[in-house]
Amino acid sequence: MPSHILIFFVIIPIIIAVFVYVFAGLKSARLIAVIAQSAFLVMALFMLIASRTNEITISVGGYEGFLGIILRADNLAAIFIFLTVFIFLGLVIYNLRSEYNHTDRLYWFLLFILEGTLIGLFLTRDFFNIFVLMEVSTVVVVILLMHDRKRRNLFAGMTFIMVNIVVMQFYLFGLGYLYMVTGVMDMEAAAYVIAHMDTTELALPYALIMTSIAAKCSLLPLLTWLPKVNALTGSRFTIAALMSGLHIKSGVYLFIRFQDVFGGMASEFFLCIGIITAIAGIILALSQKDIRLLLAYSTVAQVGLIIAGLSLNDEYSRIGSVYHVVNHGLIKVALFLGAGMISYLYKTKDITKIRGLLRVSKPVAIANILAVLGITGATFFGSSISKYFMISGVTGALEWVFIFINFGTILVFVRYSAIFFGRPKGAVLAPDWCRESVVLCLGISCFALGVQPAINFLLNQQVELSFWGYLEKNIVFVISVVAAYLVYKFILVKRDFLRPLRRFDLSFKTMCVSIGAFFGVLLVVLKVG
Amino acid sequence: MNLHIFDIFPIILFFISFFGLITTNNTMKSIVFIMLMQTAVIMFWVGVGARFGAQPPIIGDIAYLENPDAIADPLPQALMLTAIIIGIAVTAINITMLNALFRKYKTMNWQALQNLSSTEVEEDA
Amino acid sequence: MYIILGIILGMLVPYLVRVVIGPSVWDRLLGLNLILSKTIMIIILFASIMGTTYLLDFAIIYALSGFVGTIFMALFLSQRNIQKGRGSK
Amino acid sequence: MTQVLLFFWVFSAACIVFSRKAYRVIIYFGVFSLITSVVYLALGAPDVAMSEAGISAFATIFFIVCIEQYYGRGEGLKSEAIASRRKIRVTFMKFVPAFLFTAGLFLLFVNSVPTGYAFTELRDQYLRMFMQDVGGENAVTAIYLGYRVYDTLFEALLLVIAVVAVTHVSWFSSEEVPDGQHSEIENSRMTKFTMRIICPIILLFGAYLIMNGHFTAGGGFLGGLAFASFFICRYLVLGIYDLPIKKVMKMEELVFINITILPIFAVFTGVVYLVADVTPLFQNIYLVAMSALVGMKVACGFFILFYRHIAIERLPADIDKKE
Amino acid sequence: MIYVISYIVMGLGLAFMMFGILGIFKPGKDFYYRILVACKIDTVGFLTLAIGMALRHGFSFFTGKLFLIVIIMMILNPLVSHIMASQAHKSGYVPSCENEDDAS
Repeated sequence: MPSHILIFFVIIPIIIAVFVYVFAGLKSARLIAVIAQSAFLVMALFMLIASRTNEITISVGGYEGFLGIILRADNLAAIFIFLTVFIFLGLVIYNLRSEYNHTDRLYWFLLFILEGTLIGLFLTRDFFNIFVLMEVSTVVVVILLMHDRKRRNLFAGMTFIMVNIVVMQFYLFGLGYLYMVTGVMDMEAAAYVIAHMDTTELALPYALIMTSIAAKCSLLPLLTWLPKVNALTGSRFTIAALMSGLHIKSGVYLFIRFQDVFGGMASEFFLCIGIITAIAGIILALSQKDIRLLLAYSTVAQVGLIIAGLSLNDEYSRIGSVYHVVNHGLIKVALFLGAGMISYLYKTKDITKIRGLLRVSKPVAIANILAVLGITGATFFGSSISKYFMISGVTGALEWVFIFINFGTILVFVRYSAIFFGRPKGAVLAPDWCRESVVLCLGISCFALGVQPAINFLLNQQVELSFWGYLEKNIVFVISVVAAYLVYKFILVKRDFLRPLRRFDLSFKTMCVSIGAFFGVLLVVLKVG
Repeated sequence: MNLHIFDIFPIILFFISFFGLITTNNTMKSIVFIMLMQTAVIMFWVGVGARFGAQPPIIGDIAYLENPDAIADPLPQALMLTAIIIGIAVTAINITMLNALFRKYKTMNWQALQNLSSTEVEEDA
Repeated sequence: MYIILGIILGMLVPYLVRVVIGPSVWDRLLGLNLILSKTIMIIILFASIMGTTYLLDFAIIYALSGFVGTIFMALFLSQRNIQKGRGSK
Repeated sequence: MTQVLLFFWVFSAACIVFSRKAYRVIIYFGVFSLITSVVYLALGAPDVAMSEAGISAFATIFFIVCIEQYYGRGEGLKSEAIASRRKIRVTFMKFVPAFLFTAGLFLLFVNSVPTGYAFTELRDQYLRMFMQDVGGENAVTAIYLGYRVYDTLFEALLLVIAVVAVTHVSWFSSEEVPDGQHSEIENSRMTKFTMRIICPIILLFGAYLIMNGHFTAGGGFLGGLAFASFFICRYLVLGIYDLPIKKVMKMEELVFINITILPIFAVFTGVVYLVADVTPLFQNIYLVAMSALVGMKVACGFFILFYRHIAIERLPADIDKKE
Repeated sequence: MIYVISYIVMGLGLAFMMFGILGIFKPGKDFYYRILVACKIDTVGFLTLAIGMALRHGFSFFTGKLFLIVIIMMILNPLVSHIMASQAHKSGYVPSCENEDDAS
């Protein structure tokens, strides 16, 4: 039965995880990991192909109607799952040779469980199951962040988990109202009921649920948690790559799903929030010196851009945003893994002290350059196409806002790409071929996503690029690069006026206040508009 | 404003504990308040289930035969069983973290903890 | 039957008052203990009114877990200098 | 009656929020969880009420262990006359903005509460179908172990992860309690004697709950909690930390693998429903087996959580360095 | 007839508990006095109430379970009071004017 593949896709990683934790030694754990991840990749590919023609659906246990939990793999879910499996395969190979990497069985256990939960999150159509899976993934991520016993930062981890629990209570409360109003726990059924309902009835559940999802995406009021946990002293670059590349994308996925369920309520509000988040993320990224913080704030900015693109209520913008999720996931993983190698080679995380990467390691430098070109939206890269589609739905002044955000991204990465040039100072270690190849593969895949067949295959839609429009965008891109370089050379280098923002941080109480404020503002917007 | 009597008390408790969260300085109290918040939400769910009648959904008793419409909704109860276990598990993790933090810094004040741990981060960098 | 239930519910008020006003830890614990036994009585009355026997399982669970919790509180609160009312910081 | 209880409930919660001393929070929390579970009972949710009652003892123990750190471990108090007690001046001005903010949110919330209720269909469907679909007489257990066993799986997984997390996050690096550690709690002979009578009752009761869970309220989770509270009583009697945490953790994970595998063969592939046409006995066997597994799992998990909190979190600080 | 008797017995139990409430609020008395009164009277009140309930239900499964509860309560309730009083004594709690201002 082909539809049972959905259940096994979630459960098998978990069984493997527990099996590895209980029985396997370290070497066999690595072997099992590689074999299993390759098998998962084949399965995900199969699912991606199968879901092109029609959706795969199963009610767990074969119960009729909406009595049981329904799993469904449509094209969107299949894309996200493929991204997940691909990134996990990269991570596993990256960690394969562990001479200087303290991977133990606990690490593999948590990695597999996180994979299972994320796949479950993308497959499930049950509201409460989403709650359970989000809690599990939060706890797993917290343990992963504190994996290094000696250098872990307990305080930030505790703040992270507590804020997440508070946010999940909002979700559960909203779910209660949703269940009260619609009487079902299934997404499709709820969407059907909601389509025939008065929108004022739905303001409260929508506001409660969206507050929690916005916090999961680290939108405006809570934009510091992701960089904060990424820059924990004990956390690794692999975990940071997972957080930035994948874990935050689960929030974006839920955002798409819930906007579909509620029929796109309050999309103007999320457009504004997304744009402000993007600009704030760029400004904070420009002020950072730590390489992880810079990349993490850049992630916040890109997620803001994606949310803004999704809220445009335009078919092409939506396609572009979904495609940008894939692009950005791969690019960020490549960047973070590359940054991990760089910080290992140079023994520092300060971006102003890293110079001359091209002389130290050609593959890492090439992969990083590819990723940087990808994220800025250079010609022929996947990201340029996704941004092209995203902007194609915008007109007027809003278009200039999007171009400005892209200009900001370019500015951040012009600053970042200073690490490629110059001469390295001090002793530098030799890189590991295994990691080099992974980073290089990821960098090349960023490039490969810009090919027309890849787009059509992934999105299952025949998209067409108008030649002149694309050329126009590329001219804008070139102009932005030149302008960004000039701004960097003549303003940013001379005067460090963003320095006060470097230690910008929110305490737990402030985070709670901002959750409440976000909820209140969203509710007011819904009631007024 | 159209509130059922079972709704109003959980909502009040939810916001009382929210008030506690944004005012308290004690980390342990914050954990307790989060637990209160969870209990408020669970109570709300159970109240939603009992809107039309509060007979326990255990058939085989005489209750079902007398008045089948007065049986409480079993689905929220089953979901809330899960939510309760999640709550206690997460609370245990939080408390363990707090214990470890307290051993290290000898304080439970949010602000003091934040200052101490951020200075440690700077030393590390 | 309902009258007795109401009276016992009303009795919760003075015990709650005892818990709140103290004056010492032990008085509060005593109030907690009394509330626990009243709760068990409420459940038994409830079971009697509904005519079901499974509710009596609850009384057992409450008795066991509640009293274990109270014993723990008593043991731990006594041997520490909690009564001084000041923490180490 | 429910309204009166709900009022007490909110009152005791307000006591928690507005109490100024940390140890009072625990006592208020005990009152709060007691009243909570009675309200669940009054609202027709016996299973939830039972879990809350079972949970409250464990939550209390966690908080007590935490608060003991806070106040420091002193010797028993002599008759202390605290000479001068500084009157703490409550600065109400500090709380006014927070209060206004919360009150505003509350009013907004209350003003936009939806009015429609539309949930009886699913309830009726569950109540009509569950006896033939899953079996048993308790609809909640039927949903918990039948219709939504997929959720239960992840919940069990969360408990496994919580145990791993507590072990990993703790300040103490070793998993086992170091040898020669004893509790300093001295119990009178009367306590020990009585607890010895109570222990078998608890075990019997837990077994009863597990076996009977699909007919009345209770089930695997409650039985597991009862078994775990057996260990609390054992600790009260003996006062030594001699149980192997590591082995129990392994056992918990093995049980978890069984919990995942049993539904795969029974529910996900639909075997139960093929056989169910022949005899309902198979359904009952599945329910009891699943209850027993969940019970074992929960018992192991809560035993570890309790034991770590009571034994390891309370160790003196210099023990970790000796290792 | 048996119903009337059961109500009378249950009323007696309630009356006992009322006296208990009076006991714990009697002014000028300390903790040890309160726990003595409250524990004894509470147990007796519970016993009386249970007897009334048993009379009401006759010889049935309900009464059997009730008997089990009564046994557990008879064991546990005095035990808890004993532990509380002994721990209070052991911790050196002496009720006096200075200690009373713990309430605040």
